[in-house]
Amino acid sequence: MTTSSQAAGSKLDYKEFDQARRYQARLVREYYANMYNAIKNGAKVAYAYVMGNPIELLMVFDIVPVYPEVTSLQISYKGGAPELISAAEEFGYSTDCCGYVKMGIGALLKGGDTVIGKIPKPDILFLGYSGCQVYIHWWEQLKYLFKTPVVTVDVPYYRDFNGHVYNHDILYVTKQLEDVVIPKLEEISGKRFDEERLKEIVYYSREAWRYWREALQMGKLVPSPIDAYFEAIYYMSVITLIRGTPEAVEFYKFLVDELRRRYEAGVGPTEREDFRIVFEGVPNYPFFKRFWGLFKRWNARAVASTYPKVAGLVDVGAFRLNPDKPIESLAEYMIHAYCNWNMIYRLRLLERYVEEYKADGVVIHSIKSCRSFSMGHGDLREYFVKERDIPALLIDSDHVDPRYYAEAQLRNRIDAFFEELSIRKGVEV
Amino acid sequence: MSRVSAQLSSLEIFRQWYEDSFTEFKLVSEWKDVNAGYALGYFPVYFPVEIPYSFNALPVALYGAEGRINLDIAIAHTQSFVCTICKSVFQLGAEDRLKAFDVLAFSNICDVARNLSGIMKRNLVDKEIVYLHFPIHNDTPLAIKYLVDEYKRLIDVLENVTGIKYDEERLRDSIKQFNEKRRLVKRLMKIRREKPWLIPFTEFYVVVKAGSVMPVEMFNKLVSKYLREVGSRRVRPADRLRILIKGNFCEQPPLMYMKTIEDAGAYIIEDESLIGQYWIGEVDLDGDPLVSLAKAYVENPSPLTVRFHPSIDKQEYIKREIRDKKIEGALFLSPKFCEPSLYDYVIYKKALDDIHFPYLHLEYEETTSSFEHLRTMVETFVESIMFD
Amino acid sequence: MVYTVGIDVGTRNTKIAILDNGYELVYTGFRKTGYDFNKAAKEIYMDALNATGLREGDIDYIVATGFGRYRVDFRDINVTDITSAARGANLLYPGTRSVLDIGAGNTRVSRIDERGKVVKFASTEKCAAGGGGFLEKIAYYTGFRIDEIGKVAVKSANPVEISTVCSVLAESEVINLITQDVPMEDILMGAHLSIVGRVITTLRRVGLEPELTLTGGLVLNPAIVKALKAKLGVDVNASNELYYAGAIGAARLGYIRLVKKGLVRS
Amino acid sequence: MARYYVAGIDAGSTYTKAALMDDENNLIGTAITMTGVRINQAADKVFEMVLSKTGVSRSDVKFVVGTGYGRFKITFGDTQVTEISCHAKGAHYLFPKTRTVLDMGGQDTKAIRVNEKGEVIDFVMNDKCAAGTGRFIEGAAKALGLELSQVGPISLTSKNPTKISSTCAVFAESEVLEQLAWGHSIEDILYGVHLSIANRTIGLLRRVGIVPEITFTGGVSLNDGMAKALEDLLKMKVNRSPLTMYCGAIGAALFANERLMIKQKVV
Repeated sequence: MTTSSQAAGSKLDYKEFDQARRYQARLVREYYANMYNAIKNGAKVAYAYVMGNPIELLMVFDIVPVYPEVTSLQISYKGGAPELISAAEEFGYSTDCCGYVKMGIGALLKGGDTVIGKIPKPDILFLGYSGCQVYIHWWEQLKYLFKTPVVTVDVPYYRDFNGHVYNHDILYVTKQLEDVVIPKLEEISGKRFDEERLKEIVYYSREAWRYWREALQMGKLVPSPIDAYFEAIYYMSVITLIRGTPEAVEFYKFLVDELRRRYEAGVGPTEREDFRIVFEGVPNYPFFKRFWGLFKRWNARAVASTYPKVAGLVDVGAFRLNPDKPIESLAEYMIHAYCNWNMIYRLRLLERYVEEYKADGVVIHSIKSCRSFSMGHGDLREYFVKERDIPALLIDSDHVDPRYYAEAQLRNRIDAFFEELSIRKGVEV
Repeated sequence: MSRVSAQLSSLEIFRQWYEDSFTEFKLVSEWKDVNAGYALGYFPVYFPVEIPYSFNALPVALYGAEGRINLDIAIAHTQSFVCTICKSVFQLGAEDRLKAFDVLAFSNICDVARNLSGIMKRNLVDKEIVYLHFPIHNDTPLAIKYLVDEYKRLIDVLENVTGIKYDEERLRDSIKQFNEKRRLVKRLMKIRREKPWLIPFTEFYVVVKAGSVMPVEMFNKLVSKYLREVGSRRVRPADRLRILIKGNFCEQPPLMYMKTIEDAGAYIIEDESLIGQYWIGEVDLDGDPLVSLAKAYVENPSPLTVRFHPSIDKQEYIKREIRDKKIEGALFLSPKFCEPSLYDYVIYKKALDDIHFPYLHLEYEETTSSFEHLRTMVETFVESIMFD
Repeated sequence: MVYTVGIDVGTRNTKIAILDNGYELVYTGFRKTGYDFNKAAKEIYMDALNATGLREGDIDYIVATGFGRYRVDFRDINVTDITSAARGANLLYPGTRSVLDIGAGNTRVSRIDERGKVVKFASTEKCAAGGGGFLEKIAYYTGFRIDEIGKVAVKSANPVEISTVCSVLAESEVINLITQDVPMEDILMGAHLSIVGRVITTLRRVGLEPELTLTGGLVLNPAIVKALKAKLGVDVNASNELYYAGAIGAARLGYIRLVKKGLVRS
Repeated sequence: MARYYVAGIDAGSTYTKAALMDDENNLIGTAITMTGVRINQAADKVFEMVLSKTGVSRSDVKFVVGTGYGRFKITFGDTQVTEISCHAKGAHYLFPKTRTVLDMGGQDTKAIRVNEKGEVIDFVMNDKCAAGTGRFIEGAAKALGLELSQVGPISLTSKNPTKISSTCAVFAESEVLEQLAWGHSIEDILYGVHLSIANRTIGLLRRVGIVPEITFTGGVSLNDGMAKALEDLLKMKVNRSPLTMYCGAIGAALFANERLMIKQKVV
């Protein structure tokens, strides 16, 4: 507990150790500026998903990827979700449809006007399907609404309960990229495929993934210098938006360095580290800071979590990008997005986190919008509590729709969970 | 069994299998005993039933329990925003009511069903569970090759479970039987299209649902008999609205729900409730039967909500259906929380708005026990179209 | 003189209307339904005859509508309350093109033509249901009578936002607001706005066209009317008579039937 | 004679309850009042009520713990504990062999697993969907024109309970009226309602594991129909007593004594 007493420094001190978040924000701003610039100069816009997408390929053709999931979460973080959701619901989408889908479509129905600026219209819909069936329906809606062509990559579910990735899966994805996707992208962009450029981009991607993994694994330190959920959600934007660039590599090097400095100075994202938790599930964006606050007041740090790895399960070595075999290694990467794993494998992963990161308990946040993430959460909870005697809490709200966030209800459950953990751990609160 | 069957009308036998298909599966076990066979239960919507059948494994669709059992264990495992068919199939497994099945099969129809495969595996550790990935990239030949590889994986599982070696000829025979079955179901559908008063929807439903569980030869024989019976019926046609129903392809509305719709003044000319039983159509008997089965899926020109096909136009399709089948109104029935159904609704609805065609959207659950709201909505719908 | 009767057997109250010649309102009345629908219909029918001095033989046609329409054993025909409310709204406000009926649970919205025929209609989604029933609960928690809350709510200058979709959870939210000492009128107006927020989605789904007429149990609630105006930016027809829109419309449809059958000349 | 007293106040959505205890964890008295719109006033009132009932003076009460949804509003309280921890402790106090607690109140349903010391080892609460909560029973009572207190006893006379599967509280009234229209008797409908709520509740209990003894607490524990439905479906007895609705307050008082002990040790 010596480190925690050192940590009781003033707030100002911590700011010095919280530079990566600002750095990240700057990179995101630059990403948008570059995006708008490129569009102005005639670049084609591809709508793409975060999970398991080979954006490296789009970059080769100078096609600009826009991520409606990312714009939706940013809009809802800034309070702009309700009007877009209403627009989509009035158009005919049910309350039971995914909030991301409704926001994305709502934004287009409103001509792209949102609280974070104008969302560009897509020239193509890049369906690098991984882990989420709703993705398919989302692009299909846009295809009918705006007659936008879809470029499809079919990524099979990681479905074997014994951990095999079937050879025909990798072959199928690789062949699609080589035989169908690349020619289509050549046609759309009017550019020839340049394999050397792809190799270079994949190289930078690999390096970015490597340092990002190192940062995430620092959650194993006691106390953890990182909140591997709430903070990691900020940091993950770089791997999502601009991997494959030297800037991304620089950022993650900086992050690793900052975390190391935090550890040495004994500071961290909460005043002390009373509880170490593993976090599963999608965050709540409209009330992100308040939601985080419900954990902060108990001095709880997430030491590991799954959500920041939706773009790729980097930290457990599920995939390795290889500049020498760029397409095949991208195909493997695409299969290993978190939600593309079957429930047995997701459970094993969480179990591994609890052990390797010495966690006291598991917090599972379910959201109605994303059944891909949330279906099975009851079993995850049951497994930890009944078979492993590890306290686990299941709570629910939504990632973008503020109508499903009930703070008093959440606080009651979270407080009771930490009361339970306090007794177990003998922590005086 | 055949002795008993002789004394019963074909409809009574359908009823027996229908009743058996929710929670009991006693007839499935009996069939296994008599035929030294196996059984494969599959989650809707579509499954290549021909393959297990060629391994002497009875393919049975698991369409949920229609509110016939308590869902307490399922409620303990799934959140309230999970659809009811997932809950009831889980509950059947948790209560050990699926013990007749040697293999359970799932596929990528939606995120909930997909994750259910793993949840079933965790809770029924010893059960053989197979998950098939049906391709979505259906406008390339790669998809056919891929699906054949998936079918080969299914064959590996079946060879393991049954100890029977895969035999191309037997698969071809199986396809022949199921082709016949689908032809017969389509004949029933044709009668409903031309003279819907001859077969009430609820009866049609019982017959086809029975066909999703009973051995195919038996079904084919009985339907032929049943068709003769129907042909001799004298029923006065009623003045009712010809409607098309979409959205109920997986979780099934209770029979009373569909009856209420017809009673409120409609004839259900076409619906999707058991679409998986006939959607694949006629499978080619020439060449490699696995390739034929895969092709029938990948190249099938009629839309299926749970299959993404980049080059099929659902909007043109529904407009054509309305024209060709003289439909007067469309009902969209979405199972509560069923995202695929809710998304397709918007695509179809937009097409109907463009041609000013009347439609109504309603929600249901397989456990729905109140029908007054439904009756009011459908009656109003009928009143608004029929009367001035 | 042609007398047609409309009886609207709702889950809470049974309403009656008598029309003369299909347009002149002779009588309206209501009473509690209870759980014998036919009895409630009979009793209110007798009340109406007594009050107007009409005899059973004077009545030319009886149309039943509402939840208990099939139970009225002395009806000539029955129609649904959506069909009848549309006709009623049309008779009282001929410019009506959209009808909104906020019920205890379900809310129904229809778009109608110039004759009062329903063109398109929908009800709120299951998870977004709960109008009148929700307000009753809110009245209970805030300690007001149900007929007071609308009057208190309209005084609010800063209504709170109650965004929950499910009205049962919205109740919890209201309870929490009470613990935070938020002024009552702001909570109450927030509650009304939340109902209207849920309803508007459905209104827009059927394509809102003015004039908008409110029917059913909440026509006399000024806060609902204010909230509708605020959120939609259009005027709302709301008056005491519209409480009887279903019964009036049913009586009107009875008259139309008689004309169709050639029993009266229009 | 006790050296001092402690109190627990449970501010629930409908009722506020108080429990007074001496320094040796003997329950001295309880009191209950409507919560109404001013929670601090209700808490104050119920505290005064229990004091005057027991003749204990306010200054002899050394520690007050608040619980319930309004716990942060209890201005004279020394600290707050969630009602989950309090119900667990209270149930264990009343029935020491309790291993599972079911608390059905106005806003939430909770299933809690406790150890032999009455500490929470696991708990779950209903999720966002309010289907299957006690609220459905209120709606059913309303549809039938009955007082809430009549519902349980009437349902006990049912011979052939009606099957009711939709338990969304918003539609309770129309659901019940429709069953009535189908010709089912009131007692059969009511028991059907209790069974279907019990069924969903058992789903919640299963998440923590159903380990006897089960203690049924909260406002709905007073409903005999609900208790019977639970016992019928669980095929085991559930503990209840006139004090189970005070479980939260009793648990809070026990926490007060515990806190006081720790504080004294520190001093």
